[in-house]
Order: sequence, then C-alpha cells, then structure tokens
Amino acid sequence: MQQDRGALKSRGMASLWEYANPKRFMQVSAVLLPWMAGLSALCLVVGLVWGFFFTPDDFRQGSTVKIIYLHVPSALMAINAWLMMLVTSLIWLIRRHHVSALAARAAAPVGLVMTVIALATGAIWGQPMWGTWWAWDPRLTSFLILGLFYLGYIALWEAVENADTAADLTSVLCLVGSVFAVLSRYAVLFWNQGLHQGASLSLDKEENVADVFYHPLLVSIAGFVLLFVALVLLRTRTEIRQRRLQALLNRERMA
Amino acid sequence: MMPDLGKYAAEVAAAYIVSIVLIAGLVWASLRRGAKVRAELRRVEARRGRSDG
Amino acid sequence: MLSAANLAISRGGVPVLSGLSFTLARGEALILRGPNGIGKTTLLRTLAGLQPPLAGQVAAGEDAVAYAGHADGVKPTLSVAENLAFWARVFGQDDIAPALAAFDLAGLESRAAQNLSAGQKRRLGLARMMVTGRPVWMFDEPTVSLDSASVALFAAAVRAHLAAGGAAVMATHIDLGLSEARVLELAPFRAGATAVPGGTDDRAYDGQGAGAARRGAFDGDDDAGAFL
Amino acid sequence: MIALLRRDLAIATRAGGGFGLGLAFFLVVVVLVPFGVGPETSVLTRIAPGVLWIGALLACLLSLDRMFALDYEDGSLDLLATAPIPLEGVVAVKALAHWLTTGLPLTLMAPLLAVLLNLPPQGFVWLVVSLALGTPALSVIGAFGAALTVGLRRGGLLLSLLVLPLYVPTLIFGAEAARRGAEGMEAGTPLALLTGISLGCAALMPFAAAAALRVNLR
Repeated sequence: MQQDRGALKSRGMASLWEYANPKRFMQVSAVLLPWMAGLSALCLVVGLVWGFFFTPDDFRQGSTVKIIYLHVPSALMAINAWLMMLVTSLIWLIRRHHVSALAARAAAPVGLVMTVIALATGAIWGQPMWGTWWAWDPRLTSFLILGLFYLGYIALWEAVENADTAADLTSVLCLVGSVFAVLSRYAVLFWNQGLHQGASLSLDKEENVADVFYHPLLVSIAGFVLLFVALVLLRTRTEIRQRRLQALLNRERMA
Repeated sequence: MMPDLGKYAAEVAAAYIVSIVLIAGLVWASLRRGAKVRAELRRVEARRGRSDG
Repeated sequence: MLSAANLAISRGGVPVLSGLSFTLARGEALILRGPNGIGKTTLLRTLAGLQPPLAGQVAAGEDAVAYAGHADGVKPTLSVAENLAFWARVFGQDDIAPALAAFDLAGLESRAAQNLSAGQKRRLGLARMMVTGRPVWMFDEPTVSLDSASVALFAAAVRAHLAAGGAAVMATHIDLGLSEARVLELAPFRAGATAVPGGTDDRAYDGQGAGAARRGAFDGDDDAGAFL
Repeated sequence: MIALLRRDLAIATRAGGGFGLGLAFFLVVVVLVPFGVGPETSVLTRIAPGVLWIGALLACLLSLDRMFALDYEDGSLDLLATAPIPLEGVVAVKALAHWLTTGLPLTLMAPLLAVLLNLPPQGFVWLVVSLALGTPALSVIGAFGAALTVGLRRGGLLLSLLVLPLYVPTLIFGAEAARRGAEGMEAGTPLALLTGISLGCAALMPFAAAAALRVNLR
C-alpha cells in the first residue's frame, strides 16, 4: 500500500486520476464551479434570448420553431447525462474512485430534469404540429423509457443505506440499463413502424434547420452543456460533503 | 420588444416557462441541499474540533 | 488451515476491527469474544469470504470454509431430511445419517421443519455444517435457543470434527465446555483503540487504490479544514 | 445445481409456496379488462394479445421478490454463496425454477383466458409460442432486479420500478408477435427478436445478478 502510494506520488500531477481524490476534486471544483456557472448563465441567456426574440418564424411551423432552443439541447443532455453516468459507473466499478460514483449519483437528477424538459417541450410542440399532446412517436417513447430508467436509478440510490453498496448496485444497474435502453430504442422503432407503416410523425430537425436557427441553437446547446457541468460539479461537491459528514458521524458513534 | 408569436404564442411561451421553471427548480434544489449539507458538515467538524482538542 | 494477517474490517463503512492476526491449525478451535457490536459477525463473514477486508489478508484453503450465520437456513415446508439432504448435495456429499445422529435428530427425519421446536430447528441448522464436508466450520452464536443437553451435543460434534482434523471458529458468549479451544478477545483490536494505519489526512481522503485508503476514503481523521 | 432446482420447485409447489397466486392474479386481471374497456367483442379481440401479455408480465412480477429474499433472510444464501456452485449458477437455477413455476404455467393458461377475450383462432398458437419464448427473459431479468433489491426493506415496490422498464423490449416483441399472429400477419421477425432477447438475457443476466448478490451479501 505504501509503495503503491509512493509510485502514485512520483507520477505527480500528470495523472488524471489525481482529480479522483476527493480532496483534490474539492479544490479544483471550487475554482471551476463559478466559471462554469457564469459561462452557462451567459450562454443560456444569450442563446435563449437570441432564439426567442431575434429569430424569424419558420414558414411551416410558425413561431413554434422557437421551442427548438429548449427541446434539442435538453434532449441532447438527457442522453449525454446517462452516457456520463455510464462512464463514471464503469470507472467506479473498475478503479473504485468514490468521486466517480458520487458524480454519477449527482448527475442522475439533472438528467431526469433534462428528460422531463425534453418531453414537456416535445408535447407542447407536438400539440399544434400533430394535433395531439402525446404521440407514441418512437423518439418520444424512447425518452419516456429513458425517464423511467432515471427514476429507477435514483430510487435505488435512495433506497440502499450503505453508500458503497449503493454505488456498486447502481453502477451495475446503470450498465444493464444502458444495454436495455439501446434495446428498447430499437424495439420501439420496430413497434411503431409495425403500427403505422410509413406514417412517421418524427420531425427531422437536422434536415430543415437553416443557419438563422442554427447559430442560436449552438449557443443554447453550449449553455445546456455548461449548465450540466456546473450542476454536476455543485451536486458532486454536496455528495462528497454528505459522505464525509456521514463518515464523521459514524466515527463519533464509534468513539 | 415582445416578438409577434402569432397563433402559437401560448405554446411557445408555455414551453419556455415550463423549461425555465424546471431548470430554476433544479438549480434551487441543488443549491439548497448544498448549503444544508455544507452547514451541517461545518457544524459537525467544529464540534469534533472541540471535543478532540 | 486458516490464517489472518493484519486484518482490518468495517461494518457499514465504519472500521470496527483492525490489526488482527491469527492462525488456526488442524484440530484447533477459536472462540471469538467481545461485547455486542464489536464486529464478531462481520469478522466471521470476512473470514468466510463473504465480504472483503478493509486491509490485510485472509488465507484459507480453496473451498475450506462453511459458514452458519444467525439464521438457520432451514426451509419450513421441507422435512428435516430434505433440508439436510439438500445441503449435502449442494456440497457434493450424500450421507446425512451421521449429522442426524450427532444432533439427535434421528426419528424426526420426515417432520416438516416448521413443526420443529426452536431448539430442534437450531440443531438442524447446526447439523448443516456436518454435511458440508468442509474442514473449517464457522458459527455465529451457535447456541442460541439450545438447552444444556443440546449445547453438549454441539460441543461433542465440534470436538469430533477437530479430532478428525477439522477446525472451527465461533462467536459465542457462553462456555461450551470446549476446554481445548483458544479464546480470542476482540476488544484490544477495536479500530481506533490501536493506531489506524496511515491515519494521516492525505491518506484518509485518498480515493485511490485498494485497502484502507479506499474504503475509508471519506473518513478523514483530522485537519478537517483542509477539506473545504 | 439439480438439488437446488428440486428444492426450489418443492418449496414453490408446497403449501404456502404461492404457486397458484400468480395464476389467480393473471385470471383476475384478464377478467377485469372487459369491465374497463367494455364488452364489445371487436375491441376485446383487438387488444387480447396485448392484455394477455401484460397480464402474464404482471403475474410474473408478483413472485419475483421472493426469489432471493427468502434465502437471504434465513441465511441460506450465505451458505449457498460459499458452496462449490458458482453464484451465477445459483442465479440461473433460481431463474429457471421461477420460470417453471410461473412463466410456464402462465403460458399454458393463456389460451384459456384468450377465449374470454375473443382471440381469433389463428392467434392461439402464436400467443402460446410468443409467451413460451418470452417468459424466460422475464424470469431472468426479474432475477437481476431481485438480486439488486434483496437486502432492502421495501424491496418489492422498488423491484417493480427497476424491472418494468427492463421488460419493455421483451413486451414489445412478444406482444407484437402475438398480435401479428392474431391478425394473420407474418410473426416470424418479432419472434426471432424475442428469442434473441431471451437467449441473450439467459446468457448474460446471471452474471449481473450474481455481481449484485455478492454486493448485497457483504
């Protein structure tokens, strides 16, 4: 063990894993957090104000096209948050870095809220476009299922008392859930095409997005990414403090 | 200043309001829990500092 | 047969015992003593390989240990013989007669376990150990709900096992009459009673690697201010 | 392994094993559906495959929390974990026992209930085949959920929340195959995909479940 640590020290700051040390993470994140928060606020305000006030209406969809600045970034982040949880869960399972597991825990509610935003804006957008609040469109359905996965993941974290046990179990769930999320995505595609052949309701955003809409969208996406990073940093800091608090209380009880 | 949103004004406004409320709620909840845990940790550390010292 | 070197264990993320070393040879029995909550059950589970130690090593032969916890592992709707025969087959054995005889369960074979008295059920739970064919037996409070005659039966079974080259580790408060057994007092090994290895601040926060630093990563001992 | 299978089957089929509960639940759910959607035969015919699949799925879910919890509570799981059988094998055998005592009887009972829902005659074979191929996946996925929640006090509810989203692909392909069969369409593709899911789950889920069990036994 001592040798281990010696070797680690000699490699010095170069190693990325240094930041997996809770203390190092707290130091670095304390510096990073205000920047991330500020930048994300800036990007969000610029992107959304630009999108809301200074973009023309789409000739087909009218002003509803403005919903894109919320819908697309939140949907992107809903998926990316899960991917980030998958990566951090793997890191926890393989390298046993506590910060990694706690970051996954911190990201889950953010991902869930992003999913809810994507679904809500999708429904609000769908109402005038498709004439219904909810259509079992493959894309919407996949997001609904993703939301259920987030719920289960969060509930498992809350239910298990021992923090390391919870980290292990949720990590395994995240891995298995990822496989099933992909499976569900294909199953849903298959299922809906089976129902309404040829009548696809999905809007292909990427195709008909012109530059006037594209630039504010990019700023808005950057804002959502930064918001996610800032929130995860903040929430991971809270989780680390919570763990430390628990450790201190346990120690007190023992003494 | 307010752009003319045409016949979809309600939908667009609703989407923005819902999203902003959700994000604000998440930020608020994160900050509040952060402050709570931080204060609790400070308290326990201070107590331990005394009892140890 | 079984040895522990500089073992440290934790329960629910809290270190409870540390610096524990012992070896157990053939024919030896070890009795763990200590107040409630000191970590006897956790230690037994660690020795049985059910949970990883915080630090240090446990060396046991491949497939050497059989562990009987607080609960009897007895299925109420199965008969006594079915219960025992199941465990025998799981462990690749087939003869349950000696176990029935040793714990005075002969004659009850076909009775459903739910119709046994608490003491009989407990004896059935203990008899499981005999059909495992494993050399190292581990018991957690084996004598709960046993009368003195049954305790004597249990002691005799353990003694026979030791004489046959086996070994046993048990956590118990009462005197089993196993005069040859060694007693291990756990109180001196309480975590914190001895210096926690590497209890420096740097190490206590370290999320790296294996062992104590890993599991106690948030259990910083001192200099809390450096954290914030 | 065979001993374990025989023991689990014996426990499940004896008094108090809850063997008939799942079947009774399936019956009740299917009987309730017409009260909910109305007695119109054409409607019932249309929804019959889906209702039967969902009923079977829920009935399967009922008995999942007992899969490991009983052995966990009475200490059997500790001894099984130190036994010469790999824990993955224990999981696989227990899932198999679960399927034999729930999935298989549900599959056999489904045609009887299908009569109540006016399933067209050509649909019966596809319904039974799809359930026979799909319910093993339900048991194995359920074993994973049961392993995750084995030590928890309110595990049953959480188990449902964790397992139901994982059931989505199985349900989609299974119900799709049954529906296509009932409508006289080609049902080979969803059946092949359903079989793929069952085989994949049976091959991989025991490892995930055993990992979760080991964590919970610590």
